[in-house]
Amino acid sequence: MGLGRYLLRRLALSVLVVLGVTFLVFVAAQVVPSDPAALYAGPRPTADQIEKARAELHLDAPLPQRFAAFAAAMATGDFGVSYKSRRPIAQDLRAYLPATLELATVSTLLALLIGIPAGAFAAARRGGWLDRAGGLASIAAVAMPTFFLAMLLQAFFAQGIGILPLSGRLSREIALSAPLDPVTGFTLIDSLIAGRLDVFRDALAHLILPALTLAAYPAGIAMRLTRSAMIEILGRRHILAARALGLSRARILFGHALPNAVGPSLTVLGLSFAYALTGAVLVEIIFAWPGLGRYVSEAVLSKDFPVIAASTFVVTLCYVAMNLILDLVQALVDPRVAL
Amino acid sequence: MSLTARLGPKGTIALAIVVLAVVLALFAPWISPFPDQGAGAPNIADKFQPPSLTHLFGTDHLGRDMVSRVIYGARVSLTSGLLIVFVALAVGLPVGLIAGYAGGWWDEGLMRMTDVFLAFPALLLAVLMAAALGPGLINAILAVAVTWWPWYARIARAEVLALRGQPYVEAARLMGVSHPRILIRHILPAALRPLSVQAALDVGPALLTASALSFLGLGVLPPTADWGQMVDAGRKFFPERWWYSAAPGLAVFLLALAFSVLGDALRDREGEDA
Amino acid sequence: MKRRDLLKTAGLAGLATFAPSAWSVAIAQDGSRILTLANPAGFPDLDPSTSFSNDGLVLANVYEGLTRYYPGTDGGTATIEPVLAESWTTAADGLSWTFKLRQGVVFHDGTPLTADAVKGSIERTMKIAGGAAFIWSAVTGIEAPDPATVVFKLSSPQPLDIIASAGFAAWIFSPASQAKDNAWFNAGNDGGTGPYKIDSYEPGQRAVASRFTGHWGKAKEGGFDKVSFEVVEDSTLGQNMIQSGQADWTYGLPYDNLAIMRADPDLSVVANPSFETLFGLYNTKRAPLDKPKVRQALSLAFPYDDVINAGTAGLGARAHGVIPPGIWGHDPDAPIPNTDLDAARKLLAEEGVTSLDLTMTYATSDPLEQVAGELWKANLEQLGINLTLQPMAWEAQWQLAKADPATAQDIFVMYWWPTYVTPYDYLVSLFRSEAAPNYNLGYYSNADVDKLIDDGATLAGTDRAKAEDDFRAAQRKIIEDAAAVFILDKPNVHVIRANLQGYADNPAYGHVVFAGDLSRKA
Amino acid sequence: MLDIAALSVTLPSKSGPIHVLRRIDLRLAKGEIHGMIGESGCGKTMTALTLLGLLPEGASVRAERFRFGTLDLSRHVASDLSALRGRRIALISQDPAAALNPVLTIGRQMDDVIRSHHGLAKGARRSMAVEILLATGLPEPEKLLKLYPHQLSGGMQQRVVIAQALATGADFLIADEPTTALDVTVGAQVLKLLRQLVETRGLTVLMITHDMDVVAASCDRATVLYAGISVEEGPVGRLLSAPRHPYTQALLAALPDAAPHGARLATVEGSIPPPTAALPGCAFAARCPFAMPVCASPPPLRQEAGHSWICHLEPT
Repeated sequence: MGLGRYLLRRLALSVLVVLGVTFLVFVAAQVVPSDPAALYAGPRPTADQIEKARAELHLDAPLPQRFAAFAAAMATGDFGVSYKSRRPIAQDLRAYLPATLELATVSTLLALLIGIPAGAFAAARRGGWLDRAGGLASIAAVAMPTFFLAMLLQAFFAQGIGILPLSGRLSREIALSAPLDPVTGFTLIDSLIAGRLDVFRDALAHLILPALTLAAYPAGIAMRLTRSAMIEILGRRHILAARALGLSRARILFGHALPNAVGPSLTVLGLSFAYALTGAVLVEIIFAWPGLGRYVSEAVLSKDFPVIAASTFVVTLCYVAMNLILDLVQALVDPRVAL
Repeated sequence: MSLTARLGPKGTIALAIVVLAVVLALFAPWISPFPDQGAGAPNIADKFQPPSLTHLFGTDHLGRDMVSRVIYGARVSLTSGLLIVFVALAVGLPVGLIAGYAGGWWDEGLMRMTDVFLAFPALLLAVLMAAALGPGLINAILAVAVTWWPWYARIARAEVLALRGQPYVEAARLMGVSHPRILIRHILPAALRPLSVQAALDVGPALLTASALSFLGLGVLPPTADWGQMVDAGRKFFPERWWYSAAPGLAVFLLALAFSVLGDALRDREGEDA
Repeated sequence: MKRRDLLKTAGLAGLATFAPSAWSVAIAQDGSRILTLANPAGFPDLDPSTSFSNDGLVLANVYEGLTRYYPGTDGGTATIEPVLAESWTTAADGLSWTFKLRQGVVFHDGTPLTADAVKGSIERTMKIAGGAAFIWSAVTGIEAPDPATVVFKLSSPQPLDIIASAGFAAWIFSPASQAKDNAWFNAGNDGGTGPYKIDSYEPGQRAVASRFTGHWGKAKEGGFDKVSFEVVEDSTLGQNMIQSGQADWTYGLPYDNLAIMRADPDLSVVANPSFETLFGLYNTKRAPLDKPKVRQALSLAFPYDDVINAGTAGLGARAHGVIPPGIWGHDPDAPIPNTDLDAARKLLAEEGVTSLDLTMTYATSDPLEQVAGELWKANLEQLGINLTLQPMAWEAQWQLAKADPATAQDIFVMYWWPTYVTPYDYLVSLFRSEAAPNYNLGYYSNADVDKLIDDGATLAGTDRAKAEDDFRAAQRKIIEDAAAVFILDKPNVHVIRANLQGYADNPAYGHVVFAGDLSRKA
Repeated sequence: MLDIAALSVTLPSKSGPIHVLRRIDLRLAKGEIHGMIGESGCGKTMTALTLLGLLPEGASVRAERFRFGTLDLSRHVASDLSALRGRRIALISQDPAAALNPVLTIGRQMDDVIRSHHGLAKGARRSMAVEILLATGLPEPEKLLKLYPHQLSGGMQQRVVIAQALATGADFLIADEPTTALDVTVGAQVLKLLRQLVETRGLTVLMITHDMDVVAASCDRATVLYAGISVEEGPVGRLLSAPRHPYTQALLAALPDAAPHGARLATVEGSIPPPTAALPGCAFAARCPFAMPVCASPPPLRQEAGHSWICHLEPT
């Protein structure tokens, strides 16, 4: 069907989905009982300050007109101002989104690095001690509540033996003595760009606990999915043929079986990234990680709709973009899928 | 073959834990050592008692016995876990069936709608719904179910697509059996099998999401015992008074574990080895 | 810096020692010059004209007002200290105030402090009319006859010296910054005269300020070169930072953990009364709460002492009406009810109320309000009254109450603290009749009380003693009417490192630290 | 080249030991294409797996005599055989499409085999691959290296599978039903290729099939298997024209071209005895038209000019 047409169709679908989500948020804004004017007028506004705010936000304009303005704002990326903090949302998103994306990426990588090899080895030595232990660990990881795991990790590694920082994204010394100027917003990358290895090490240390907490659930899923996929693959004839040709166990496992498991692993990658994007709310609160999750949960509790709308829009964009990329990678990796 | 044999050792233990949780939830007033404290009555005199013989898991900031609170908490967590999955199935299944069976515009429309709900960040949608509906158990359950049904719609659709091509379906069609009858009599039972296994596997994560909601203060109203809220309340006193968070946290973990293992055991017995 | 054994109790095995975390070592090297303040809430708005929340902590160190209010210590009379204004006089009719400015004061951008700068600052605040700008509502005009003199013209007599000492909307900032917009300030820029100037600001994380060498005040020996205002919303992290020495000052920690910190030689727990009081407004518009006797019965059923013990570990003080001690107009011997379930049952019987369903709303994030609700619910159950506890986010709770009294909550539990130090602020906002309720969320309206409040307001500028009598009479009427259950005056509890010197709480400026007054023992 | 006497393989299972191979005698001379024929389930593939040392865990392998080339493996058969796998013995799988890894290019799969058997540099490995692919009659092997299995026809896929077998350097090939998955004409070409390779490279091939035509077309000698027992063995010509063992006769009678035109095909009633059953006497007795009471005892080995079979019947 040609790469171009496939891309076009998927893009059209994605736009449709994003529009749907934006509309859903806008509807929620109307349905949920809230008085944006009071929120916008400041912490303890007087009655007339609220009236002034209502006019300023032209809340009394007819619904379709407001949706048009709302959709236009989303499209142009000028998300306007938060009702609560009156700060331009785009500015906050530029600070918070990379933090969440960084955490989501690292935790997803961690989930894959732990889950997939473990699943592969468990499948290779099915019934062996690794398979049973791995099976139990994966179920435990899936069942473990994130907020509880976060507390345990914090108590043990940070407060207990103190080898890892308790919270935050960078140590305060760096922010005080020589702050890192954000280029991409990803501290790991920025520190490398600035060539500051101390900052890189510090950022990495701050990432470990939250990323590990966030990676537990997807790692469990990754392991279970990879294990079942590999078991099926290892039973196939071409694996038997490869063994008959005298190839070594490791070469067969990683060279022949694992490439076939790329498909299921990609779905796991998609799932754990999506989970990290939205599941991070709890982890961000406990580890004081200045990410989108915390920013949005506060906005939801105080019904700060521009922030909710903008963040949801951005998260949905990431989600849809990631799905698109995953499908493309899947097609490229698996030659049988003709685009 | 008896049920326990069918489920294997791990499955039986998991089933035992689930049954125990159900019994605890149903007969909480008679089982818990301090029923009134479990329901919420404060008892300031022995505030923050460490674990002892009378209070196996110590007491909370209002002196209430943690064991009783956890037993009463089972009511909320169990009901929310099961109801979320049930409501999600009740919504997702029909959508998936119709989309898969009808195909064409129906399929495209329903599936795009499902995508919208799937694209919408799950916990955010749940928190938004809970904020909109206000706190309370039923609202929290609806809020989480809203983000959960799309998964079941997808699974149901995949099953229907696979089954629609089956000869016995075409045969029924040839004999003039009406579409709805085919759907309900032939396709639904076959689709239910993998879905029920998935549902059993999902009760654990469902009650975790519900307890995450109450962790954010959007679950049941105090003083009703709720594991998520108890872990949150205990967090401030962690680690000095570790038992305040440990008891409910462990309870959530055990119940979720039990359901997952049970789901797995059911899946294995179904022949698809996951 | 000695690390104390954090985990005394059996607790999680193997967690006994607390090794010095590798990450705070850097603090020790040049730490002595940095003051770290762990603030449990963010800084929503750093614009001096519109700031009206926790940002006061930062602004109080970066900007200065004309005067500063110091409450009298243990019964002594309050004093108003000169800051940017050296002296001030008021006309006989109280309708004009003249302030003489301190000489040699320079803004952070080097421009000198002039009368026009003061005039421009206050006028910008009044023009934007955001935040606490309403404190200047009586000001009709500001003149600057000469660079060192500022004259305020008022429409009605007002205690302008106290108003000028307010913690909000009273900051003076440079003419250049007066032209800037809200976004400029919130990007981490400042136009103040204060002892510190803002270096950097990461929203939701921290603001960093460094010493302003051109400040008119003399620097304290051993004072701080830098102040780091950290946003630490999670109390577990806050507690860990203060105990591990990563923070020098914090508050908002659970009261039940204070005992542990008091036992720590490196820390000292500073607790004294604050101007913040906790109360529950009864919905006087909905039966049966429209009957005073029913409200009095509910107040009699409230477990005051239990809440103080369980909620504030005994640090809170019984509230004597809505005006806390330390503010003029406080009434120490107001007739407040004590917990007496039998008396409550008698009153309910007189009103023929046998069973009742009530809803109490409070802030989700506040454990003290939840404890008050749960203990009260237990007592009310013995009277056959079922109290539903409804935790809500502040915005949602406030909007529900403002919508329609008939469908709103029965009891609205909240705190109140004054914009500036006056009993009028409490009474007019919470108990004066309002057509559309803004903060009078019990919808209480009583003509006599309204008159007393208004008279007191006009007299406050000229005859403060007479004004106090009017405010006290109004409060007595409110207590008698049981318009609200007055629970407790929230204690101001700060935990600081023991080696900090010169620290003193000033309840007029809630949770604010004047870093310029502090130093660290060598 | 290969000399096996009384090979037996039993697999453990919950419901008692499974006698997968009861008693197999097999002799192959170097350069010979030896057919192994029998109904499905008679142990053909299991014999192949045994020779490749690919039996599942816990299988017990015993043989009175087991010599491969100069090696005597009779004591610990299984472990020795797995050492030979891919080095001296290689497999040509049945369904070529399934035998090739769908997500790897032909080049990569050839390179894998060559790299694990010959310590050659990349360039040398590549030219060796090309040379072998040419030897199997594949056009423009250079282009082929970049293609994926699904882009090749069935015949070409089978040639690649054969090329892989050759690439191991093994001189003893086991071809497991190489033509079943191919249509007749392509199948014939593959058999011709095998014959060519045997002659040019001095290979020895064990041809496993259920199709008599394949045996007739390409094999020098053949062994007939029934229920895990080698019941008859001999040169193809004699076997087809004058089968001695009743089972072989029944097999040949079942072929369409053997029966007169339009007549019903002779079928053999009953089915193969289950592997769990112990068979003291002749395994075919239950279905043998000439069954006699003496058949309950183990049938004697009879030989006639290089043609041997086990049966109580006196040769007529």
